[in-house]
Amino acid sequence: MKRALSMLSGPLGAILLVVVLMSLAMVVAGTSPIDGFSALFLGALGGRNELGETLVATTSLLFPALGITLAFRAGLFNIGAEGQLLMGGLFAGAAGAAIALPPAIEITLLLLLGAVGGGIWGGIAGWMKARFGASEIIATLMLNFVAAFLALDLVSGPLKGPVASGAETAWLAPQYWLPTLLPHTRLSIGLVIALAIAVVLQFVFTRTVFGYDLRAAGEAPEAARRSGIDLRRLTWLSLALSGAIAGVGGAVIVTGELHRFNTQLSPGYGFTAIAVALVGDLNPLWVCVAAFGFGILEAGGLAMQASAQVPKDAIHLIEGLIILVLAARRYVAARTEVA
Amino acid sequence: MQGSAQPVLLLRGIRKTYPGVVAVDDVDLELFPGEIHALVGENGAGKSTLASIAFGEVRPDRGTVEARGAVGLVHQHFELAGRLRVWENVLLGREPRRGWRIDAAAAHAHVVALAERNGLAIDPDAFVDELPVGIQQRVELLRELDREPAILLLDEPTAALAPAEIASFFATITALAERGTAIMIVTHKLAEVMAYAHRVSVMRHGAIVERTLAAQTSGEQLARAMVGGDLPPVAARAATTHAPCLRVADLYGGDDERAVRGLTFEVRAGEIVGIAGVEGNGQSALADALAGVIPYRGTVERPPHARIGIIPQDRLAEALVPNWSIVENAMLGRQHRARSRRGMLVDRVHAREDARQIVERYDVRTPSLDATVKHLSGGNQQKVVVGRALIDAPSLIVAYNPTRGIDVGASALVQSRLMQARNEGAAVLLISFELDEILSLADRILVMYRGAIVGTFERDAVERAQIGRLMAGIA
Amino acid sequence: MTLAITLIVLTLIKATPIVYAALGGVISERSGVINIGLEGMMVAGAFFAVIVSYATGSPVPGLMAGIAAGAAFGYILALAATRFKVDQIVAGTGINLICTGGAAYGLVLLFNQPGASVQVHALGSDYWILVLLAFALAAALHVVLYRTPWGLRVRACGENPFAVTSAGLNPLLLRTYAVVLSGALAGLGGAFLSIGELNLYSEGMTAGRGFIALAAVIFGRWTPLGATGAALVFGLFEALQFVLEGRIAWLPPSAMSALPYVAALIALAGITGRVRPPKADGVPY
Amino acid sequence: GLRHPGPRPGQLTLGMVTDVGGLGDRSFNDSAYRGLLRARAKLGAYIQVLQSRSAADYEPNLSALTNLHFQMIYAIGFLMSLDLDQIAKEHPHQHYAIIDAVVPDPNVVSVTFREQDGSFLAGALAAMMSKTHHIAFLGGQDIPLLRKFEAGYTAGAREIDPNIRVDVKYVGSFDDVASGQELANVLFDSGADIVYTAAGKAGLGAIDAVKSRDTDYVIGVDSNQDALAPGRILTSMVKKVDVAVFDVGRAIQRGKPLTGHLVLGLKDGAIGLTDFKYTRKAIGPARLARLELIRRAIVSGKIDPPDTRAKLATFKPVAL
Ligand SMILES: Nc1ncnc2c1ncn2[C@@H]1O[C@H](COP(=O)(O)OP(=O)(O)OP(=O)(O)O)[C@@H](O)[C@H]1O
Ligand SMILES: Nc1ncnc2c1ncn2[C@@H]1O[C@H](COP(=O)(O)OP(=O)(O)OP(=O)(O)O)[C@@H](O)[C@H]1O
Ligand SMILES: [Mg+2]
Ligand SMILES: [Mg+2]
Repeated sequence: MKRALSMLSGPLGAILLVVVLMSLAMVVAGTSPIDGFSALFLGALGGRNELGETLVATTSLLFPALGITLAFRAGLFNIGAEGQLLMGGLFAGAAGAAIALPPAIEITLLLLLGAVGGGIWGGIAGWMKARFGASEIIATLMLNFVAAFLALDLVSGPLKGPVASGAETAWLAPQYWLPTLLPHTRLSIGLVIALAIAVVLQFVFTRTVFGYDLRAAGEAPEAARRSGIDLRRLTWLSLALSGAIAGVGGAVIVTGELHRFNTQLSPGYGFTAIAVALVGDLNPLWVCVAAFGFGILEAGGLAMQASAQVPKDAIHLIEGLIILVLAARRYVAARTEVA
Repeated sequence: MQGSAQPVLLLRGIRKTYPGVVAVDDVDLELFPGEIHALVGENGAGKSTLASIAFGEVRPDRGTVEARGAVGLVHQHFELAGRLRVWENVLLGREPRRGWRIDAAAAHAHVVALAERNGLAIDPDAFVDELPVGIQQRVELLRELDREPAILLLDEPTAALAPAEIASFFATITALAERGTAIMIVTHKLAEVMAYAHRVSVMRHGAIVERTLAAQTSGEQLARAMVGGDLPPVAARAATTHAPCLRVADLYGGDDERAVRGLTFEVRAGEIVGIAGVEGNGQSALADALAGVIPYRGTVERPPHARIGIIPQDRLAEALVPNWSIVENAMLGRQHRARSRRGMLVDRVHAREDARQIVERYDVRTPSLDATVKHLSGGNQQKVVVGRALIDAPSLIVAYNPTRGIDVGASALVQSRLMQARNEGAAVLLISFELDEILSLADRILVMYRGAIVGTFERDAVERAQIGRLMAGIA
Repeated sequence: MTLAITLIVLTLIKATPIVYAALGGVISERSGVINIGLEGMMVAGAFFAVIVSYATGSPVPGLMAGIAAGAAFGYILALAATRFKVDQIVAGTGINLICTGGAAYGLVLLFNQPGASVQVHALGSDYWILVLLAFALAAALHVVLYRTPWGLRVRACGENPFAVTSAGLNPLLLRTYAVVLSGALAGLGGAFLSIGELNLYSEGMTAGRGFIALAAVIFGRWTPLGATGAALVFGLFEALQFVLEGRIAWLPPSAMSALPYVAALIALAGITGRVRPPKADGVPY
Repeated sequence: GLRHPGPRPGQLTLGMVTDVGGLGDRSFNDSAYRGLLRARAKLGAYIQVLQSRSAADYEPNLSALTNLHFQMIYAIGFLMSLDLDQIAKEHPHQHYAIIDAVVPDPNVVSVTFREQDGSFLAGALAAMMSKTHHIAFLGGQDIPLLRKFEAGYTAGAREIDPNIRVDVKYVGSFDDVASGQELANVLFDSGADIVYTAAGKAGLGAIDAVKSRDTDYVIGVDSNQDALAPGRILTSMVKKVDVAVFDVGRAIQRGKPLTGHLVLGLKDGAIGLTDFKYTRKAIGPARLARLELIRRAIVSGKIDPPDTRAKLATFKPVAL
């Protein structure tokens, strides 16, 4: 029994539990679990193209998850990554359609503009918190909606591409597309940028004075204030940086996958990323691992819906179960240690 | 008095280990109805852990706890609901009712009567988190007193009480014991032990190393038993030059109840200025204004590049990041100083070196430098705070009850370090509710009452009785 | 009907589901558990209300089922937060995903069609009772929280669960009750959407109202009446948007839709002083 | 590659990519899917549907089906037109179809509908039935596609009653059912007694709203929605995306793939009103006869319903 429990307490055990639960659900639905799961995994890892798609989803989740990680570590509850991602994408898309510079310069500029767009959006919430003491939870949440409507208005009107049929900007010329990482897939070097940001973030947290201040503010604000940290400055700065990271993510989607800005560029990455950041324990390196796990689910889920008649959002069910089981696992681990 | 009575609390073979430490090591202890049992020992000896085990809050690795009757515990770091009123905290779980609703009037009256009966003045309608630490302590005490448990465990209940309050507190405790309550009290104030306790147990390194009747021992004997030797002598006062350092003039600030109202004084280099007073007379406002964390009116002048070392009043909330290691905490407040950084990076070598020095110089009992601060004993946390404030040889030190919760041995050490700092030319502002501490350290004593200074005494012209009267607002 | 009456009626209707969920948020957070899962619990309430109304052919059992489903997910959150000591935000996020994903899956399983359920028996004009009930509950919860022993204990739990232990009570039990109640209220809010206002479950029908409710909790400073007031303000702006739609030609169409959120932001900046959550909100015990 | 049961050799293979509305939208995605199901039943086709969660999914979904060499790949909805254009150029030998948009590649058949035809009829019927001389249009989002519905409807109403008041509102979304309902109520309360909804799932809210009203009507859209509130849905403006999908598939099977731009309207039977199963009595033979006259006028080209607001502004009722 004890052996069994300690087996269950590993991450493998957690995944096993989810598989059992999901299999039950599939049997109820009249699908063979073997078919369902093989579709999921083959769809996520079964080939170069599939792996590419999984890593594309990983990348799209990783940027907002890292942004969220930064804010959470500073004690700021940023649930506005979705809006920040969108604004980053909007800035990059609008500029990319309008400006023509040498490719390397332009691509860099577009990514920076993405950071600016997301940074402004996060910074507004940060400024409101620092200046008026407004709750960042509400501010970032509301700004999500505002971003969505603002983007819709802009790309339905002034920024609308000449031949665009939906609400989207004009397409970027191919020389401004983010270089591909894995040939014959949509995977761009955005993944490398995301991983680099993760490493930098980890370095900032553990090695820099700014990171020290940020973590102090997050852990014990009163002690931090008395230690000479300017909490107001730190607040707006953290939220702006957090938004900037998510914003680069938006720019990567625009320059790397979509090649234009479209209001529907994210199926809710900014919200799923909250789970990614938390499952990754707010540690940038683990967040990368968590993002890959969620990437498998996102990409595999799409494949699963194709073979079994499973609706596209049903993958959330698996994601939710995994989050709960993984989180509860620590408790089981602690208990078996005592026993 | 235990005579033939049966023990109401029986601890047998209790052992509790934490990673790297044996907090409680094979302890047997019994409490009899009607006795006041003092538990003393160095910081980190395992007193709080033992009390928590007896209360049932912490599960021992080994051993049994038998209690006959309800057990109450007043925590060292008390557990109150901050944004509830005093009476709500005191009567939580036993609210007087009228029908299905709480009878607030009855509750209020009940707490007023309770406070009066026990000589602990309190405003039942105040919100707990707006009260100074010392008064919060009373709330926790009142809660337990009102529950009248058969067994009452008190973990440093007097650490934040003024001398007069301590006397009335012990009157209450003694009366309780006389009515048959079994009382165990953890304290570092050996005078209290000698005056009020019946039996004493001394803990060292998790074990009880001595059990005796209070009548058969003395304060010095106890201290030696605790420390395992003689107390270190406090450093001698040396002659210093008195260049001006801190000048405060017409200082106003703080919230109404406990504000400072027109403070004017000076602390010169090489002197210790003691602020004597009863808690709640504006001391927090003064310390916060000097730390620059509350808005104030008036002048605060100090030399342009003075390094300041601050020991705040609430170690867990104001001075430490509880989830961090000693090393990380050792830098807090110093992280922007040249020594702690290399450009934008944290200087990890110096951080560890400084932490090691604090642990060594202040005898912090910890399994390692990387131990999480919240897992240290209360006194050891305090030592980290004190050590950090003094490590950079600051030219100005603001110390607020620096030895609160620190054992006799370590207190002597801390006082010694303050004295050394003074001798080396630091200006020290010592705010303390322990008149003895002020009397032994200060070169000059200012008595604070209702936010203003009502008396000034030079070291060689101290009149203890007069100070006491001024503190009480009588003179 | 005049425009003003339309506006008032619409405001009440739009505010009602938010009021329910926000009351749930207040009670949960007052006990020290952050309920990010409100949205999911609303989805569960909306979905199961429809299923049971479909199965029984009557909306009242549906309503009960909606409440029960919300409560069940409340219990899961409580269990996660108290017994398993899972980070509350993680648990709430997980519950949101499970509920939205589960409902999507359930639609296919039960109705063999993705997207939306078939139409079922709804409360019809009786849903007004639920509108009134929401506001009555707000007042009742206020009395319970501030005037009864249970309310005091719950609030103490949210401030410092250890203080509750010291007083000889069990904070885990108190929190569990509070969070289950919270889920039941959110479930009722969801059921109001699906078989009160409408007569079917459709994916995305809660449209973030659970999160708006969370905002209302903060706006209302963690008090039942405050949160209700905030929910009414959100309802008003939603209603305004309908009444004004098409009337102000120079405004781009989606600017109208953004109105409630922009208004909330401006109000947020206008609220002076820091809003402080219960001290132990989100702190595991 | 994906492993799945896969088609038998020689089996007709049809693949479809939905837009972000996805299956269950009660609109063209569902309708197209019905066409695919019919192709499976009648033509023995092997079918596969990929749903898109975001705009970034269009391209990979289209590519996935392309790599699997489906004989015909349907892109459902105008949102995908540019993605399809790009992929179609890269795979000139692959056949594609797009609904509701025009993609000018030789290997793509574009299918659009003259929604204005059916909407015109709906508007005319509404004007004949209105007792308050006040009707309304409730759209999903204010986009060109929906303006075809709006313009045709308004023109049809003016054809009958030049002074009629036609209120126009947009929900701002195709899936916010509750908002659809509130807006319909607002329109009814302001005096309109007939509301034409073209709002996807959000339109279901309007249908719900009309259930508790005895004298008002809703006109449904896309599929035959008449049975959702029998007697209270005057008719539905049906757009037979399923027929088009089926026909395109059958042409492939027969080896004569359709190409170019198919504009399907009233005269092709791809657009029209339902058979008034529940409302025939209430409408009465006189109005039905007049409606039939207008229908013939549209088929014959005598009436050309406007498909934009600009054309609506210059639209002159034709005296029949
Ligand atoms: N939760 C914990 N985790 C790890 N170590 C702990 C924990 N609690 C206490 N300890 C360790 O147990 C030992 C005993 O601590 P305890 O708090 O009982 O000391 P104490 O005698 O009350 O000291 P003080 O006089 O300073 O309050 C210390 O070394 C402390 O670091
Ligand atoms: N809310 C309270 N409840 C109980 N005792 C208190 C409270 N506030 C202060 N005291 C105590 O009452 C005594 C006087 O403190 P108080 O705060 O009243 O001083 P003060 O600020 O000088 O007076 P005042 O507030 O009237 O100006 C002190 O012993 C203090 O510890
Ligand atoms: Mg202790
Ligand atoms: Mg005072």
